[in-house]
Amino acid sequence: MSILGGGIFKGMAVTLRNFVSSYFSKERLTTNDYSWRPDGALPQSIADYPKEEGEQLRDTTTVTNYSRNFPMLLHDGGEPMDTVRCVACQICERECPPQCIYIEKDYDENGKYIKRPAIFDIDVSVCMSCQICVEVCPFDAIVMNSQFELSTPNRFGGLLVRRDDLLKSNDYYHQIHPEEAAARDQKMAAEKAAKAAKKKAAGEKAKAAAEKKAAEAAKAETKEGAE
Amino acid sequence: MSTAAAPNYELLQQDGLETSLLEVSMGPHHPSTHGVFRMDVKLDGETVVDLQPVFGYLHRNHEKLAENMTYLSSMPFTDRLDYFNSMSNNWAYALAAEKLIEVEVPERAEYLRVIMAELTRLVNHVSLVGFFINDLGALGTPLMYAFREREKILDLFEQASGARMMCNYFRFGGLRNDVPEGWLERAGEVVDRFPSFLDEYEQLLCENEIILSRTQGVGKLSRELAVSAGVTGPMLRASGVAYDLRKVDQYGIYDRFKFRVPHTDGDVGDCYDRFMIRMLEMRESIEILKQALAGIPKGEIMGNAPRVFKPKPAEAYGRIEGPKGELGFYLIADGSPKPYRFRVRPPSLINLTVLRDMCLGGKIADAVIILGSIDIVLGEVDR
Amino acid sequence: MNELSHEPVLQQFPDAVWDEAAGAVILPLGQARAVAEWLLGQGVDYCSNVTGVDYLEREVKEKITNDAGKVETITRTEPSRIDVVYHLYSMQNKTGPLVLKQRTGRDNAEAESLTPVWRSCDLQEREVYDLFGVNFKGHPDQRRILMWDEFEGHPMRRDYTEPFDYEWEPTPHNEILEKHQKGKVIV
Amino acid sequence: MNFELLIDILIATVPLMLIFATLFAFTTWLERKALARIQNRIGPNKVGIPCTRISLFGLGQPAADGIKMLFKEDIVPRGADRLFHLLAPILALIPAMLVLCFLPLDFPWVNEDSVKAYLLDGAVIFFFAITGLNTLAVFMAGWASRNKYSLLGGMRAVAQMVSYEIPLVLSAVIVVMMVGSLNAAVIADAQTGFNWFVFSPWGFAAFIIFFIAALAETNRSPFDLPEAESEIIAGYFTEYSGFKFALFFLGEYIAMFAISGLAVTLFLGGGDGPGVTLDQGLPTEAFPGLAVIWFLMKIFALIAMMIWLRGTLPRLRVDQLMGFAWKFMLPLSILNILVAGFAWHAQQQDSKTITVITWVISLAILYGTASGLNQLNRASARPRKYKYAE
Repeated sequence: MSILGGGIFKGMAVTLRNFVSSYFSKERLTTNDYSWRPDGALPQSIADYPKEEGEQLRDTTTVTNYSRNFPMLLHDGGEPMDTVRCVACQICERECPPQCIYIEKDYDENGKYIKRPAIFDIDVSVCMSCQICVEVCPFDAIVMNSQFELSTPNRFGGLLVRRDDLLKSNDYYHQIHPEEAAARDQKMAAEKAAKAAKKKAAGEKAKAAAEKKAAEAAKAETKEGAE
Repeated sequence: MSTAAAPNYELLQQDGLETSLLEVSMGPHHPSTHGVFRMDVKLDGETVVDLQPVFGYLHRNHEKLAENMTYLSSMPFTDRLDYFNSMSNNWAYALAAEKLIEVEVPERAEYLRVIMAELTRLVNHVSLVGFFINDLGALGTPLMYAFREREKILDLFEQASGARMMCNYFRFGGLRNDVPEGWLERAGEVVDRFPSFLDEYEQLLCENEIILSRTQGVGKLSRELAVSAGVTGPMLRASGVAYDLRKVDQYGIYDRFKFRVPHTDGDVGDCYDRFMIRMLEMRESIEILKQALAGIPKGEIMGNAPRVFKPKPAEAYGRIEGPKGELGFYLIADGSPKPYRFRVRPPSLINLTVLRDMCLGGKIADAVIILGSIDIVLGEVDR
Repeated sequence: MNELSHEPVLQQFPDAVWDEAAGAVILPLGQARAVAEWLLGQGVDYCSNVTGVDYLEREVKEKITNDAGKVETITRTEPSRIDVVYHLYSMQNKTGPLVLKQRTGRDNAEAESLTPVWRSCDLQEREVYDLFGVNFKGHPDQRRILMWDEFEGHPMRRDYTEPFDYEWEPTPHNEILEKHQKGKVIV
Repeated sequence: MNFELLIDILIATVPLMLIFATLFAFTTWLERKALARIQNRIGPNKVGIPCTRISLFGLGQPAADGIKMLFKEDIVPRGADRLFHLLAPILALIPAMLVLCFLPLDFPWVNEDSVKAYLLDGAVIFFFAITGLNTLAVFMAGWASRNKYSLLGGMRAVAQMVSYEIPLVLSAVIVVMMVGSLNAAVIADAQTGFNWFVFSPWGFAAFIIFFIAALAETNRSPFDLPEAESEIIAGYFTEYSGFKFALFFLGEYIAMFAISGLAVTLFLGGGDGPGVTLDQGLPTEAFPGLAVIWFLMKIFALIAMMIWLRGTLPRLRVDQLMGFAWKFMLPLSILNILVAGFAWHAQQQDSKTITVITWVISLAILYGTASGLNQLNRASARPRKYKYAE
């Protein structure tokens, strides 16, 4: 037979142990382990988040290497719209699960399609940070930003992020997601090389074909001449 | 409603004293309905004489949405069904879609899927037990301990997928990305520390006289009714049927792991059994996790499935043993990039079929803990 | 898991049709309940999933081999219909699945309720009734489940169009409503 | 008008109200902090001295809460009975405040020969009579709110408080029997020199019963059914907000102090403690106010115990709660009176052997009865074994 109220005393022993050791052992407190973070610790700016405001918190504070909050458009440096990678193919617009992306293609004054977006808007209030747009983009033009200060006092329109605000340089991307950015660059370079090789091969092939053709023509000519 | 007959409570008139039943609408804003669930309860004093569950406050017609978008685009929405277990929801959907497009999943991805699903089970069960004891009135102490442990696992999810709850991590034919360096070791640490926490939890809860007398004999569910009502998951095993899809279907690579399925004799099937079965299942999950973490190979994590695809017209029903029960996805493809029909078989909703049968005749406090022991998430009930 | 063969069903009920493409047994009208009860007797004790599928009238192009042995493409019109799909398993034998379909027209859609056989159909058939508008004969408690009672239409039907602003309603509190009617409050 | 009497009364009562109101604020902080630590959280740690960055372990939190409560909108439901809705929190506070006068607190600044309520012959009875009013306030709140949850809470409160009043009083009877007086000061003085009543088997049992019944009387966990959050939202004060809610809160804590104070008076030796000695049959302090300090510290020990229990235990169900009162506490407390009576007569013999034998026998009887009653009431509740399928 167990002691009268033994279960209750056991439970009270557990809570007493927790009470006392919460002062001594960091293990017990709810959030304590930040060793997995890139910087190995929780920045004070995040710990005191609403109290401390700071630019460095707004932009570059990354939570993990895969953290994703809101998409951004990449450009390769210099004047953003000259080097923007997006060609306005609208794949992400179609694939976006909550349908929060609006894209219009850009045309020059002759009505000719130039490969860049004229309008590229993303609605913050609808976006659910799922990263599908990043995965379906064939041009590595859209990636996830980890910026989280997206709230605005402006209800109407303030939550619609415009193209120029979405544009971020590749350097910035390297800053917030170093590993992912490096991998992506590598992949792009490989693709580019493969493309170049293919182009070269195609060029050589074309050249060879042309030479062959020329040779044939010459042959025919000589033939004709001979006749 | 069908089988359980409500006692015939007419307006009672005795010696000029006129009394009537007290009708209370518990929910949709009530601290312990686990979301926007509503129970229309008729009370005779404190005794429940009738109870009607009312659904639909969180209905967003997920199925219709999914019919209007591509297969891949539905993946993030499955996270939002049962927002505690986004990883296993992903898996169920991926399993159904992989039947349509027939791709091979690489070995490493299969192992990671098992690891993620079992971590999810730990998250779900540990917080369910916390919520359950909270429903019993324990002012959140077990819940806080549960959330402390859950936090560690959510940290792992965040490192792997970039998000804590809406992980969106599984893809058809594999996973979205490999886990970062050192992740497996950290997961191992969390898994190794978990049993000591469970010991403490058991010491705190399992012998407590108040918990014993509050939960034992409350909300009995017979084996026959449980099977007929399609109750699945820990609730079914608490009613005495050792039916676990990990053993029955052996989807993924569950045939490689050695684990046991805790169940009862089926003679009681009350709230205490449902609570204890979950406690025991966590230990088995830890066993699976240890084996999986030890045996995980290196390699690719993504098969050669295309991101956007058009499966041939076919039907597929994929189901997994989710933490709450059998989670099934029924897909009909018609050759277009969008599913023709997308159906979720929500365990939470179907387990609620027996809510009324279990609650009748109990006290109002019993109704609350019975609902807690069913373990529902309204995102999944209403979809 | 072992397969649950559909052959015995076809043998027992010759009117049932096996649909190879969908992998489902299409039940003859009016026999669904009998089939279900027979299956329950055979140990198929667990009905996992119940749902509806709506097919609009559509033109199907089919390649068939004609008598002369040539492949020919013909166009035929497939009538509109609603399928009520049941996924059955056996818990005691650990076999499954067996897919049953009840086929019904879209207008006055009606099917037999299997709730008396398997309780798990209860809420799911209510859901099919709510979202597809299929009437279940013999269902003990057929009400809307996810949509509200006053809702009109069945949103999961493929030709359902959302009304413009069905969610708009003035706030029910009397004073505010009065002010609203006097034009003092912009709702 | 007798101004001297008026001033005496003010001197005796105003500090009492101030001290306990301050202690209330401190206790809310203590409770939040302790519960947080039990739950492995940190608890309030931001609010300290205004306009500075000094946080003082969050000691400013009660003040911040109080200010917030004051400025919150006071909402009365349309169907509610406005008068009784207003009266209920006041009625909850007044009796709790009133009974503080009956605690034998010898403040050094009070005149030796001025009015002292606790010297009343019958202070203990008066105490129980006035705390009984609390039931009325709670039911008034539940009824006047016109809310079904409030009504359920009120009903639960009435049933619970009336039931637990009986074991509460019956366990106090033992002390009254031993001392032969209902005068709070006499009871406290009788225990000076570590002759606390809790240091005997029957006294200990009575103390445990008293403490459990006190938990139920003050609606503390695990008997917080009238305000069971997971079942009936907030019970009788579901419809209260702002300052009325704060009054309820204050009343509840003051009632906690009062009932703990009575427990200290009856069982834990009142103001007795190291430094308080017996001099010619009267307690003498090493320095003025020491007894008061001991008294308050004992109250806090009991309150800490209540917090600890609150952090550990889930709540009972309504029928179990009533069963516990009528089938366990009541028989046990009646038996305890008999045991105490016999033991008292046995101890009159003034023989060590007889005393030891009495102690052992009464311990055995009490523990055996408690276990037997426990077995009778909850025979089937025990941990179970589970099976595993491969």
